[in-house]
Amino acid sequence: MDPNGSLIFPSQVSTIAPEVDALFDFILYLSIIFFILVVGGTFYFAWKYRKKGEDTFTKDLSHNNMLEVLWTVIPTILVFIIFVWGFKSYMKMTIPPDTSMEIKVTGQKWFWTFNYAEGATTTNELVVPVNQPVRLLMSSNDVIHSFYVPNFRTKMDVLPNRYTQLWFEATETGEYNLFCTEYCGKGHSEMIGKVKVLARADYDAWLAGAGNAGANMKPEEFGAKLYKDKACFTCHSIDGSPLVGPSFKGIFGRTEKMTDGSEITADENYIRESILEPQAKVVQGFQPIMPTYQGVLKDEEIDALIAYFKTLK
Amino acid sequence: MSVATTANYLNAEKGIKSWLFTLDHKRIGLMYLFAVMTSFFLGGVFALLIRLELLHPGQDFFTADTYNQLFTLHGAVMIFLFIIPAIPAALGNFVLPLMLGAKDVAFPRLNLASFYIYVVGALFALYSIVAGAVDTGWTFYTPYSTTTSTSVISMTMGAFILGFSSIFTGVNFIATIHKMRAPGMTWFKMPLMVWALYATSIIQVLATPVLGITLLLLVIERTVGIGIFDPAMGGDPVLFQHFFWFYSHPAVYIMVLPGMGIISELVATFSKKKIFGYKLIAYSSLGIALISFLVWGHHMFTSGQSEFSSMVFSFLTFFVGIPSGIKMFNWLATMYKGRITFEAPMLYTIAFMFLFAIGGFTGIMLGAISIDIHMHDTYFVVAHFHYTMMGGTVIAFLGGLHYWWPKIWGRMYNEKLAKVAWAFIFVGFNVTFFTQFFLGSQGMPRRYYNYLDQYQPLHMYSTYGSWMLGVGFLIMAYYLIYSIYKGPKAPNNPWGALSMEWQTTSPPIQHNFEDQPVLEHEPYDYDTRMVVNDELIKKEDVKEKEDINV
Amino acid sequence: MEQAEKHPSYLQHHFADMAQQTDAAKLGMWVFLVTEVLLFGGLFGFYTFFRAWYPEMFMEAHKYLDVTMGTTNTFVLITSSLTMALAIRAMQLGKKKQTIAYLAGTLFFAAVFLVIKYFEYSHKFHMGMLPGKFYTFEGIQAANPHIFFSVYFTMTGLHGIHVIIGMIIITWVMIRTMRDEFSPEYYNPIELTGLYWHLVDLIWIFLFPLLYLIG
Amino acid sequence: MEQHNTATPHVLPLSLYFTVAGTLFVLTGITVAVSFVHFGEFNIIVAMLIATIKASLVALYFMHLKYDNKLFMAVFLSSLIFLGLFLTLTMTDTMHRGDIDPIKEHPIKKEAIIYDK
Repeated sequence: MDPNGSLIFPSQVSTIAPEVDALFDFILYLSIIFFILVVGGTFYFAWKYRKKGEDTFTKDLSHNNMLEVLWTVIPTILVFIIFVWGFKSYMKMTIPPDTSMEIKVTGQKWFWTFNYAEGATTTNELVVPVNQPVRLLMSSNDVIHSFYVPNFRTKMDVLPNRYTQLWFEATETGEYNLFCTEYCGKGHSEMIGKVKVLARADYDAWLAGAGNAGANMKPEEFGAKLYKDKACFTCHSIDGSPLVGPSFKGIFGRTEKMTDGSEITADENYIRESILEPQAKVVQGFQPIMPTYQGVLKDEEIDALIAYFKTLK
Repeated sequence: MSVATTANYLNAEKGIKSWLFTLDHKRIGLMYLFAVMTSFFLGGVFALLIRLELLHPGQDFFTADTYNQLFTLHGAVMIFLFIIPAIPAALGNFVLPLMLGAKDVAFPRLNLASFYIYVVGALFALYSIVAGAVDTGWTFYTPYSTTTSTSVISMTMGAFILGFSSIFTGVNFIATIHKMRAPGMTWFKMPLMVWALYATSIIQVLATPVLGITLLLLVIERTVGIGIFDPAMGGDPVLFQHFFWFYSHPAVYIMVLPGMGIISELVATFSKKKIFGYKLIAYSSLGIALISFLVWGHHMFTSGQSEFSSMVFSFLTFFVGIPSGIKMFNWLATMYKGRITFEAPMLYTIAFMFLFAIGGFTGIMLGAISIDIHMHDTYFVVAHFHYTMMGGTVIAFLGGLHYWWPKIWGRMYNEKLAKVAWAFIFVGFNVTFFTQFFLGSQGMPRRYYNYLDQYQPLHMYSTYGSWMLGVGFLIMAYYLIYSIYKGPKAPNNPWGALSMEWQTTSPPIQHNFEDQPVLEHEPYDYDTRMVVNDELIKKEDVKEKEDINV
Repeated sequence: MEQAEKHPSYLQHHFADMAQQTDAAKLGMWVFLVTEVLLFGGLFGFYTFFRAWYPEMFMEAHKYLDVTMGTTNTFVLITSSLTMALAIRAMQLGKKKQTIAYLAGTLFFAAVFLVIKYFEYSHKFHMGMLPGKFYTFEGIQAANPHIFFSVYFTMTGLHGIHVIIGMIIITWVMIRTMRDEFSPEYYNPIELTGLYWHLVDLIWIFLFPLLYLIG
Repeated sequence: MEQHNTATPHVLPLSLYFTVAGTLFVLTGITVAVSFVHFGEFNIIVAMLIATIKASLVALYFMHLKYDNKLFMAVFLSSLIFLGLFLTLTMTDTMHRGDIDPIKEHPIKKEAIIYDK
């Protein structure tokens, strides 16, 4: 499990996490007390009043108003306390502070895209500064997804054609898991990203460099990086095995039969079109389910990917 | 089948037709029992396959698609085909008229119809496996369910049809309980199992139609694209979740309430004690039935519903825990100063107390919104509802099955093997699911085919537990089936219970009772009544046997 | 039990007397009607939520429903309810011929209702005011008018199916009446059919103003 | 439970049926007439009020609820109560989505895809 976390929870990395854990512990201790009372009582009575000897009539103990009122009223009071406590922290995790910075999150099958106000775009990697409230404005391009970072103790569904929001303030630098928790089909369990919490200075440096990430790389290297970063691997292998989509191995120059019966040789134009308008020509035997990368990939990034594909023989 | 010498419902009429067209509630109950046990076996196999795949991260045995279909089938089969009809339609059908001292349920033909509707629904659901299995999860959330290419329609139609079967059982039970009680049996002299079935029927009748219309609309949405659930069409997917959970949360209590009814019977019978707080238990059943309708939104805290809504639903959720708690305390108090014996049904009762307590407490945790935000759709929730559904309902069902087994077949099962199977199931269950609490609180999302390496050890233990569970159920299947053919003949009242179903023969005669029984003592009068070797001993007749305080 | 003197053929073996059988049957029917109310309740829910989200669209779209036809159908359905109630009354008094006549009347009005509904539907189909993605009509300016017609067609469609089922059951009890199966002592099936038919009427009583009048 | 022996039929006078049907006709006329007058949101209240009166008449007299076992009345009313609970509780969501952040109140794209040209 998480080496920094407890037996129950992963380490607390947001401002809200300690609060959630405290309420959990409170209920846990209460539960243990009541568990010992009820289940311990069951075992104790079972042993103490086990049948010893002959059949007998038993006592007429059919009710006791005092007791019955007690075990109705005490739990009622306790759960009321729990409700208020839970609701208070819920309000805290719902209303973002005014000082929050905003990042746009898009979920789609099966990766996350993050758009920064400064123009940077990342896939499956959310980079945020430490000790800074961050508000995520989220929507989905297809089905419902759910944005979940266990270390932050926050989660929110990402709906198509609706905005939802989620905010957090990370308290420690590091890399944390980001899961999709609303079932979204074949690649659901591959829709795992990272939240990278950086110190302020590192964050600023990263943001400045994020716009021209491929500047000092060879195109095919940059393409290989994009293949990983943009999570192409969820659906397209590079070892020849077909996943959700056709494999990229030997894709360049390969002739494939399309669903409409025509045959097409994959050249620059075809690959470009398939990235921007995936539904236009679909290879036979595959579902037309690839989302468009219009607006996600820049021209030079597409070129880099093509350069990378050429190396995959 | 049975070689009992006297005429009873099993041998009164012969031939396959006498079963297929029977109007006898006992035979219909048995056919249901056969059907739900088959479904349970299927669902169990699916579960074992799921756990097998999760033994290690990555692809081991199945592809992601197959895995998604497996967990969908496991959920849908277990819920719609097994757990909802298991206690009311199978056991309830058998014992309810007997407990009331009636010859049959109010509408025997409707009862048979409900069975065949169940069969048709089941065929629809199973057809979806052939036609390209559904991969939506049993919750059919839109817009995934409206866009996926798998056979969602046959599965939803199956669930829709099964809903009618459930409704008809509910209608039948309500009329039966109102109108068919034996002379002298007033409402507060009914066995608590009957109260539980009554509350269950109310939920079945009120909630199921909403699921029906929801599934119907889902089918229309998929075929015609009317656009009420599809955001691309101006609809709202969260609305689907409201409609779905308006049924599916109360459905949880359709499952667990009759289980609680069984436990009330068992705890009194095997403690030979008057049930403690009869009225409070009866009212709490009705209370649960009512409140269960007001809490569905706690499945939707992260769904994007309004914050106000979350607040209201969280508040109401806590009140459903209280009547369940009251029942637990009352059962505990019933054991106090009892004369407890430990036959298999009592062992299941104790297991129920243990497992359901855990299920209940974790339910309180999940009811607190801020904790639920973290736990929602993780293995914590999976573990929680398995503790309530399996640790609660299935364990109670097994207790009831063992309890009424001699009455159903006129045969006793092997008590020793029953204890062995119980131990396997109890330990195996905890190994399988207690580990999942930790998986969930550590952040492992549910419905994941593949997972990060850090979760591997706990997944491994969970899978080992599932094998223990499987062994337990295999042992049980062996000794139960064996007992039908070769088991020793059961007395009419092997447990010395006082409710009416034990006053007829084992197995009962065709019309249940020789003469219309009249209520002479209440179902839990163990302070003044005692049954030894099928013979009723009254306290006023036995002066020397004054109650000996143990 | 004590009713050993007489056990008429229509009294099922597991009931003690007629009162118990009749009461149980009626209770069962009422409980079933509850499920019908909630089945339609889901659709009323849709109406409510979407009307609250798109009030202008509902106001705009409902003008394209034919109030004259809707009103006529309301009258027709109320009349059929009346004849149904009178059929039961006639059987209570043992007037078999009257019962058959009233049941035939109910069937007739039900058929009229469906014919009018057919004309309404075909007009909508013709205009392209179809539910959901088949919607092609361009006369309504507000957002998403197809949703109104989705609601309209699902609600009236499900209601129409209930009318057809009702007609089948009425035909069945009518045949049984002709076969002399009923008497003032036993007319329970007609009574239950009546309850079902009145519920179909009840639902229309709410559908009509919601869809045709206030939209 | 068994207040009233249903084995002997309870026959209502013919005039009662016609009075009820007549009232239903008149009320239908009124509700249609009123719908042509515009009171704004008040129209809904009037229409629903009249519909409820009409429904009660059908239930009480045509369906004999007034004379039958009171249990049936309770059963029937329970369906309305639970329907009411369903609608009310769902509306705690549908009517309050924008409470904290108004951006969440409306769909991003108001028109459905079928209108994309």
